[in-house]
Amino acid sequence: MFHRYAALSSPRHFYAVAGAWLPWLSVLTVLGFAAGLYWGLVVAPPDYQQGEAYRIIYVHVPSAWLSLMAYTVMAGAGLVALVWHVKLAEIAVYECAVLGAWFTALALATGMLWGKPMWGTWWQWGDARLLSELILLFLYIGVLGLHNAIADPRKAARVASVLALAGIVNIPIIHYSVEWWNTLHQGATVTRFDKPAAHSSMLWPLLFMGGMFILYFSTVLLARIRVRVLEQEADRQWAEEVRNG
Amino acid sequence: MMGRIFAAVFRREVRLAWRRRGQLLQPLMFYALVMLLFPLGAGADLALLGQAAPSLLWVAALLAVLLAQGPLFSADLEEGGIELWVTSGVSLSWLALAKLIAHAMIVSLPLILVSPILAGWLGVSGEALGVLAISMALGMPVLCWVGALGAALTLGLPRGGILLALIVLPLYIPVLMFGAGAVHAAMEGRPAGGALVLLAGLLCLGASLAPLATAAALRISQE
Amino acid sequence: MAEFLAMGGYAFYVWSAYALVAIVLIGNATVPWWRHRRLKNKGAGRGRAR
Amino acid sequence: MLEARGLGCARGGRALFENLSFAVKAGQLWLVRGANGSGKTSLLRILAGLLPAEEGELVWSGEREPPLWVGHRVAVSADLTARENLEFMAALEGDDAGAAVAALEAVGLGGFSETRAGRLSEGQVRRIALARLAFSARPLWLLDEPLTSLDETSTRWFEAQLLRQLERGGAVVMATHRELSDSLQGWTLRLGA
Repeated sequence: MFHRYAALSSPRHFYAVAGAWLPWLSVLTVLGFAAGLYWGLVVAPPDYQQGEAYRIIYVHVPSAWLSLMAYTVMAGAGLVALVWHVKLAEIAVYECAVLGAWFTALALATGMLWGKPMWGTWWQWGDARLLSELILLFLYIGVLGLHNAIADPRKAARVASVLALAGIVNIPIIHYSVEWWNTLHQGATVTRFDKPAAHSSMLWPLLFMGGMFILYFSTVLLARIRVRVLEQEADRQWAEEVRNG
Repeated sequence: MMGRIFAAVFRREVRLAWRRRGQLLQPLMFYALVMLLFPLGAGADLALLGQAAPSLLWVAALLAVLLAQGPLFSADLEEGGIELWVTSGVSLSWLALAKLIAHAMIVSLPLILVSPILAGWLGVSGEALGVLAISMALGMPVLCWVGALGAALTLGLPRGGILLALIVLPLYIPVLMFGAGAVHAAMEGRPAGGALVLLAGLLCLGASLAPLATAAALRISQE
Repeated sequence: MAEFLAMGGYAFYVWSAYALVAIVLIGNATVPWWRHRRLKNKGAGRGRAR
Repeated sequence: MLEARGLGCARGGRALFENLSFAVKAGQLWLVRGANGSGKTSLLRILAGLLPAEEGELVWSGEREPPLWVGHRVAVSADLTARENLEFMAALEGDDAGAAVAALEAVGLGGFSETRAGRLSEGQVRRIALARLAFSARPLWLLDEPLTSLDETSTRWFEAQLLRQLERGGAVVMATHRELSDSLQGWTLRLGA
C-alpha cells in the first residue's frame, strides 16, 4: 500500500496518471457546470424577498466555500511539504494559493454585486463574512508574494508552507474576531445574508453547484500541478521524453 | 542544561539590545511621532480624537512593532549566528523561544510604558488608561512574535520590508480588534474583561506556536 | 427568453456576477493547458535542432 | 562515524556534484578540495544538516551527534566582546564560561577578551570562532575554509587542535585551498573534477 503511494508521488508517475484522468474529469466538470447553471438559473424558483437577484448565491457561496477549502488544502500540502519534502506537495502549495486567491476574489466581487441591490451599497462594513473574505484575500496575497520573492522554487514552497500553516491557525481566530467586532457595532448590521436558500428547491442546486466547484478545483489543480511538474523537472530524462513524444 | 542555554540566549539578546539601544529607540520615536501627527491632522478636535483614540493608539503601536522586526534576525544571518543555532544540536524551537521572549520584552516594554502618556495627549483618562496598559501588555508580545515569524520568513530577501508588512499585517487584525475593543469598552463604561481574556488566550497560543513556526522558518532560511 | 435575461430587473448584477465567475474559472483552467502546449512545442523544437 | 551515499546537489538549476559517496571514520581527516563554486561549501552544509540532500543520504553509525560547524560566516557578533561571544558558543555546547576564557588565552586573544568583536581584525574574529576547537568535545568537526586570514602562529595552533581531535578518535572534514603541514595526513575529496 505504502509502495503505491510512494510511486504515485514520484513526479513521473503523477504526470502519467494525472494525464490519463484529466480528460474524463474535464468532461465531467463541463457537463456538471452546464447542469448546475440550468438548475440554478432556470429551474430554481425566485426568492420571495430578493426576487431573481438571489441567484448570485449559486456562484457566490460556492466561491466562498472554495476560498476556504483551497486554503485548507494548501496548508495540508504545506505540512506534507515541510515534513516529508514531497515535491508534488510543494508545487500544490503554490497552485492552491493561486486558485484560492481567485476564488476569494470571486467571492468578494460577487458578494459586492449581490450587496449593491440588496443593501444599496457595494461595501458593507457590518458584514463579517465579506470582511473575513477580504482578509483572506490578503493572506493569499501574502503567501503568493512570499513565494514569488524567493528564486529557488523548492525553498520558496517551504517558506510559503510555513506561512500557510500560520495562516490556517489564524483563520478561525480572524473570523471570530471579526464577528466579535461586529457585535460591538450593532445597528449597522444588515443581515441580508440570512439563509435566502432555506427552501430545499433553492438549497439543492446550491449544494450541487458547491460540488461542481469542488470538482472544478480538483481538476484544475491536478492540471496545474501536472504542468508545473513538467516545468520543474525539465532537465530530467523523462520530461524530455514527454516533450519530444 | 536546557535552562542554562535558555538563560544564555536570553542574556545575549538583552545585552545586544542594550549595545544597539539606538535601534531600540527608533520604534519608540516613531510611535510618539505618529501620535503627534494625528492631533495635527485632525485639527485638534479633541472630541473626535478621544473617540478614535483606542484605535489610533493601537494602530500606531502596531506599526511601531512592525518597524522593530526588520533587524531582528538580519545580524544573526549575516554573521552566521543562525548557522550556529541550527547546528548546535539544541532544539531550535527552544532557542527561538528564548529569543522571542527576550525580543517581546525588549520591544514591548518601552511602547507599553509610553502608551498611557500618549493616550493622555488624546484625552483618554481614568480606568481606560489602565485597560490600555493591560491590553498592550497582553497584545504586544503577540504582535512581536507574529512579526518575528514574518521576519524569519522574509530573511535575506531583497525588499523584504514591504513583504514583511504584507504578510504580517493581516495576522495582526485579531489583536488589534480585541486590544482596541477593550479600550473602547473601558472608555464607554462597558466591561473590558472579555476582550482582555481573549487577548490573554492569543498570548498563550502565540507563546506555544510562534517558537515552532519561527524555528521552521529559520531552518529553511539556511537552505 | 427576454424575461429570463432581465432577471427580474437585476440583470446587471446577476449577469456580471456570472460573467466574472465564468471568465476567471475558464481563464484559470486554460492557463495550464496552453503552458503545457508551449512546453511541448519548445521540447519538440529543441529535439529537431539537435 | 558518518557515511555519505550517493550525495547529489544542484544549486540554481546547475548540478554541482552527483553520486558522491564516502565514509568518514573515527580518527580521519578529510580535505575537500576544488575550484570556487565547485560545491565545497554546499557539501559541508549538507553534512552539517543545514542543507537537505537532494539526492542520496547520510548514514550515521550510532546516534547522530551534532557536529561542530565553523562556516564561512563565523557566528561572531560584532556587538559582543570576544569573551561574550565565546562564552555563548560554550554555553550552547553545555560548557561553562571558564573553558571560553582559557580558550581565548590559547589563541592569543587573552588581551582582547573585553574588546568588541566589531573592533577586531578579520583574522582575530576568525580566531575567536576557532577557539571553540580548544574545548569542543564534538566527535565531528566541519570546517569551511578555516585558515582564511589566519597568521602563522594561529595556523600552527589550529593544526595542533586538529591533531588532538584525530588522536582522541574524532574526525574532521574541512574545505581548504591551503596545504597543511606534513604531520597531518588526510583523505582528499576533490570536487568538480
